[in-house]
Amino acid sequence: MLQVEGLSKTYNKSSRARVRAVNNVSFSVEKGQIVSLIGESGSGKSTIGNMVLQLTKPSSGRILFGNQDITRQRSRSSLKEYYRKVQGVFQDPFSTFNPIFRVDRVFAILHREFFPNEAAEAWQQRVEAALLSVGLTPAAVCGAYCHQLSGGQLQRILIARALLLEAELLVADEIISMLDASTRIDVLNLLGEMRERGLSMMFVTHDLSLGYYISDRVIILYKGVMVESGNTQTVFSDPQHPYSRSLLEAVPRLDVRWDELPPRPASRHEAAMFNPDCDKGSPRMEQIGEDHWIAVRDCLPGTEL
Amino acid sequence: MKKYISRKIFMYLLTFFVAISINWLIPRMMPGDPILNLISKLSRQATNNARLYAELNQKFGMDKPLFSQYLLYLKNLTQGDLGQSIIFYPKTVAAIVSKALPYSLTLTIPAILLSFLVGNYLGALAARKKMLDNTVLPFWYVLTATPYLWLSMLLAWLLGSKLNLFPISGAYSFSRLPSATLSFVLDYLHHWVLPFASIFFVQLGGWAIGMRNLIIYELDADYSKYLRALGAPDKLVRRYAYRNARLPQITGLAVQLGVVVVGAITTEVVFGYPGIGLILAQAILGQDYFVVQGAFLMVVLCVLGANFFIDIAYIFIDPRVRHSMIGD
Amino acid sequence: MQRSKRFILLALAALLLTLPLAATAEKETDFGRKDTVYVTGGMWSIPTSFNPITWSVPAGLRGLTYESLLTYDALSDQLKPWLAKSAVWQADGKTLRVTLNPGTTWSDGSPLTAEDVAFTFTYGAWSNPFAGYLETANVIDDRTCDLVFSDPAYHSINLNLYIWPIIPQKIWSQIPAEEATDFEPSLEQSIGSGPYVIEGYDQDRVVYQRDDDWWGIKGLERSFPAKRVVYIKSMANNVAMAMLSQGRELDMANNYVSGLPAFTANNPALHTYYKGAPYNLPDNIVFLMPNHTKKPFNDTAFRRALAFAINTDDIVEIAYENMIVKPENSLGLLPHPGWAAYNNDDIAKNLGYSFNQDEASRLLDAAGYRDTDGDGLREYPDGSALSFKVSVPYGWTDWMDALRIITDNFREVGLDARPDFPDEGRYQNEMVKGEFDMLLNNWGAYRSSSPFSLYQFLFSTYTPVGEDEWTGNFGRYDNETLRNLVQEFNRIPMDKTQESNAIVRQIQTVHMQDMPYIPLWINGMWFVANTNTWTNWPGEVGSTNQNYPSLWTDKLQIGGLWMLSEIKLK
Amino acid sequence: MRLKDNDILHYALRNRKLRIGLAIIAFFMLVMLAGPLFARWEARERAGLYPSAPPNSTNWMGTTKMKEDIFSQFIFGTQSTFLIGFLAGCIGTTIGLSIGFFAGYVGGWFDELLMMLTNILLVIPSIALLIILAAYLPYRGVQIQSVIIGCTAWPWVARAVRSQTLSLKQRGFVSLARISGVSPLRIIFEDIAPNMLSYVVMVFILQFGGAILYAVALDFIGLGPTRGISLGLMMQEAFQNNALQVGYWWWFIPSGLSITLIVSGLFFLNTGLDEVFNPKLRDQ
Repeated sequence: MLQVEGLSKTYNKSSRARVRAVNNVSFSVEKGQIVSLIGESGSGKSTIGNMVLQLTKPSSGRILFGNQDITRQRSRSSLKEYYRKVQGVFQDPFSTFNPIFRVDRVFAILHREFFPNEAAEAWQQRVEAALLSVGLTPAAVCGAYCHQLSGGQLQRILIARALLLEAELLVADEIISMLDASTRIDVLNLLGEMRERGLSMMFVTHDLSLGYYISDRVIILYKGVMVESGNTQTVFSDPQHPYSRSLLEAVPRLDVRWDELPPRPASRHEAAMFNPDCDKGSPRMEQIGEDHWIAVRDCLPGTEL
Repeated sequence: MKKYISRKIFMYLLTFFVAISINWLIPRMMPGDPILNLISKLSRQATNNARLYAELNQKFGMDKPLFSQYLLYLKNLTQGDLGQSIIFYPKTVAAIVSKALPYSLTLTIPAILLSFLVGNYLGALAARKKMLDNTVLPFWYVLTATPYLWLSMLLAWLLGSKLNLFPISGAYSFSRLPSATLSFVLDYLHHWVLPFASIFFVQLGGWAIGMRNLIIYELDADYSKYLRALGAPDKLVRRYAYRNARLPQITGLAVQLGVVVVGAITTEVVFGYPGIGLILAQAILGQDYFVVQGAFLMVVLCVLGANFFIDIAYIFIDPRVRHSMIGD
Repeated sequence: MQRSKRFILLALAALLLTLPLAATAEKETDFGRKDTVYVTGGMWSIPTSFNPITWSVPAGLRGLTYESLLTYDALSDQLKPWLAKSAVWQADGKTLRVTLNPGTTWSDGSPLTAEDVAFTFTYGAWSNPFAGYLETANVIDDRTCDLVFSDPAYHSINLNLYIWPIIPQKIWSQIPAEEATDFEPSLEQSIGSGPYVIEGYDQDRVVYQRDDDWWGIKGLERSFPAKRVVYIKSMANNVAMAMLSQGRELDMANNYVSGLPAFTANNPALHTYYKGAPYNLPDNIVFLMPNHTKKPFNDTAFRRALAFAINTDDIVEIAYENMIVKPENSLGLLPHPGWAAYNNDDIAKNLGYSFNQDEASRLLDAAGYRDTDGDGLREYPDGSALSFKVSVPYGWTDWMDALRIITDNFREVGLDARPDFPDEGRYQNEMVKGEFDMLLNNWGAYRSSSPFSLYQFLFSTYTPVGEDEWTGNFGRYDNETLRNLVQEFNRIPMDKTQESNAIVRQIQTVHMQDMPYIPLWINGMWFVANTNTWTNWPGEVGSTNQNYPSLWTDKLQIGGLWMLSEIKLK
Repeated sequence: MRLKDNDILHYALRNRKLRIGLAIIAFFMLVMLAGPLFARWEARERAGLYPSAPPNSTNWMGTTKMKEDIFSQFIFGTQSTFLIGFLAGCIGTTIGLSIGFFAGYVGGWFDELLMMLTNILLVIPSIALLIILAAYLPYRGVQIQSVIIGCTAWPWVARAVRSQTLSLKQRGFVSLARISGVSPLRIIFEDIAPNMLSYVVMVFILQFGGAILYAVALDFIGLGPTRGISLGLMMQEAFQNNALQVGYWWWFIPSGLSITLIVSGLFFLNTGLDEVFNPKLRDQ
């Protein structure tokens, strides 16, 4: 349902420090699928999320939703149409709510913007149902200010908001990173339930284990470039790209002592990364297994790797 | 970086161009007729005025179509020709402005820079000592709130007329003509004290208050807390806070330096100090658009110059600015 | 970092301080206090051009550096010799024979001859006052020159004999006449014949230095005690006052100083012409000028009513703190010996006016200006609303105060009058173009050798609206008889006072009956001196210096020069 | 993050600077509102028995050279001066806020354009505008003066508001509003503006005080109102009539002192509010 093709974002405020936040990224999200974008901070994963949500304009590339290139249509009505189907939840729940209003204002805005014809009472009932379905007591949250609620409650409210719109795709940007451990699992489980209902999800995270836990497919990003993507199981069990490998190895393992880790053989790709004779431009993706892709660089013919 | 600077330069040039165009337009939007004013200055004899009017109209280029007047203005501007004054006819604007400019600059630049340095120092001091803060801060508020000219007049009256300590008019004694001698410089400085003081004191308060607030903010910033938690001496923490607090102050300084030319208009009037402000005050009341235009040009140049300088300087002083050029 | 910043600052300050020095001379100057007389009040702008034949000359230039043929004693009404020993009308009534004093020289030592006189009055600059009147100038010999007039306008010519400066032919003959007013002579080119030469100048001053080789020391048996005269540009009122009271760098001021009566009372060193009220000699008359092209000012009854409504005593006592004389009658003449022969009190008594608001109301009622809608303000006879404004340039504080009194007076008789304080430029524009309601003006109503100057100012011209009026009939009062009378007045020789007065009586009768312009008050010749260094300033009593105390432009020739030569070191 | 309402009140009441500022402003408000009940004459009415009289039982603050009652002038002058500050403050703040918001929120070339406009207005001194207006207007009143000051004083506000908007724009609730389909105008006024309320209040107070001082300078160089009275005009008239030199202190002192007090009162108020809103600045 969502196809991202050759998406790039360059911030060029200064010619010397021209930053390519996102470089030629392509992937797709199918209906009912959870796709995780995984990478360290600065890898461009949030920028991709923002571009999908049309909060940031891409420098080049296309974002197709239902076969329509949404980067080309920016009229208010088409935007609204898009937001009916694609919604987001952000990292910091406390800043996502305007501190001077009550939290249920977010529902009132939805009512005003998307369902102006619905009667207030009917709407209220739908809001309460949605809140209940994300595990919140309507009475406890309605009328409260955001500083009076917990982060978990706030994120649930935002999920309930997406439910009310009957969104098809949810862009979840680090939504549990600021929650404490006990609420994290609740929110994660809630997301799982959402998938059961047919909601697709783009899950943006720096947390490998989360990505592993929740997603069907993963995309690993490094400095704005996709380095490896594929089926979650495949990628996690057999990471091919040197960056993915180091990322996975950096996760402490409970079963093996640090110094007992087996030495990692250098891969062909790793060698290519550091060889000056190899292409410094954006790598191309090469399929190396069933639903398993990896970024490779082209080297000059005869280069010794 | 090069692109950043060239883009800045482009924006500044554009602003300058628009500003001087508006500057040109302003007199032309006036209903009256400056040549009439000039004639009434030059002659009260009716006999020759019609002829004179035609002559002067031609001389000032008023008989040409508006657009070619504008082109002429731009062309003359590139040659440093700002036209001819009306109330000081036949002096050229360039001659008047260049004669007055040094007086304004020597008065206001030291006053602004010194009040900036001293104000920042006092502000930083106040931020450190609660007692000082509570006693001196209200005084600064009052100082900043005092109208320049009222303070000037009180100073002139008290120190000039009553105590006879300082002269109250002119840039140097009426018993002198300028000469490159020590006694002249001393005389010049003696006249400089009162007008300088009246600008210095009023500005001092503003800088001090600003610095105090900024430092208090900075001292509460995370990096300060972290430094303190690391056991860094207070002195070091304050020094870092001071460095950061200085930056917004410098921006303010750029703006102040920009209005340096006319900033002291009231002070110059009160003390009869022969700078641009005094000329401008006369030109405004005498509707001498050409002199007003010339004086404004100086303001435009100063504001833009100072801002540009600070913009560029920031790249070197403040790593955050360098960084912010990158982020969106 | 801190240290380098401080260093930069100090260097910057030092650099800046040297800036004003860069453009100036090497030699050290510090005028001795006892050598110098410091004056202010005459110079209102920065010194522009030291060109004596434009009208915006730096004060003192005409008089101190460039001399006129004669001088006029404005106190005793006598023409006195200066460059010329005499200027006598010949029997044909068209030829004026000018005889120069012996030994007249320019400041470079070369002789000033009749050639220079002839050149001055035939030079084609537009500012030449005799252009249009003068036929030829015949040089008889080195000392004698005949000015032959095609149209002997005696009174005008007389005025200019003591005002207009003689210029050196050798400098000005090189300047094309049409460029004459733009010519900015350098100090080397500023060759005058007067007792002082220009030593230097800056934005706020001109310094004149005594020429110890001046021809007049022998030729006029006159000398000037002060080695230097420093003209200081008019400064803020309070500064002038403080400097006057200190007397350190200011000896005399020719400006209006508010609060002077209270101030002189506490400062024995301060000297005014009269010890008490009115402190100052009368110098010029301020007129209220209605615009005759507008309703209701085209109605004579209305104008006369206005004249009765104004309390001129309040203007003198409150706005001017009794610093000026009260007018003797309503003719609008200066109490001045030169004009005394024309002070026809009987006309003033029979036709003139005095402050009487009942009379004003009666006149207005009679003319049909009544309050018909009961709002306390009068309407036009047809019932439409009547309101007008009276203009004075913003910043002329004494005039603004006076105007407030006048408009209050108008309101007291039920007229909706508002004071209007436009900027000077707009005031002038409206005045010259005739676009005002009413305004106050005194341009040509100054002390002179004949009231012709006054009537020329008020009544000699008529310009319809749409053209610019420069002389003084700004209200466009159209009365051809009066215009002809003024011209006739001008053509009667100066000494035939009786014949002149017959014409002046006719002028005054029309003036009082028609009241085109209403004389209001008589401005003083503002004069305050400090006696700490220089004494024997002109004064009513105890002074041998009986001269008109003014150093305004073109007033040195009517007394200022004489005054400067007769002050004494304490 | 957010302080509870009663917190703010608590700190507001305990803040000494705020209390001083409020007391001064309240005093002048009282003068302004209750004063006319005691003012027996118009500002320009020649009401006194003597010109330049020191304070006495008839003219409580003495008279001017024109026999005007200084007490009445003080009352009505304070009114005008507040009016100038208030109107100019409102106009300057409104324009500055709008331009700052839009430049900051919309960004891009729109931002560049607005900031260029702002810079040009910073560069062209407001006296230039005054000259034009002075020539066109039949007279200059207090209101016109404040409109002019307001129309030329906004660039500072615009600059400051723009940078504040830029930082608020990054906040999550703006993104949320955007993906809720809220229009930019609504976002600016409903989401961004209320979050800057305390800031706006302080900007307004500073503009208020700045306008008063600016008006005084304009009065002084002869570009003041040609009609009506203000504290600045009183000061200028006292100055032109040598009140201080001659010793008419009752004419010279009240106007300047009142302006100083009013403006410093506003400054106190501003700092006090700053401390209440920003816990970092608090004394405690």
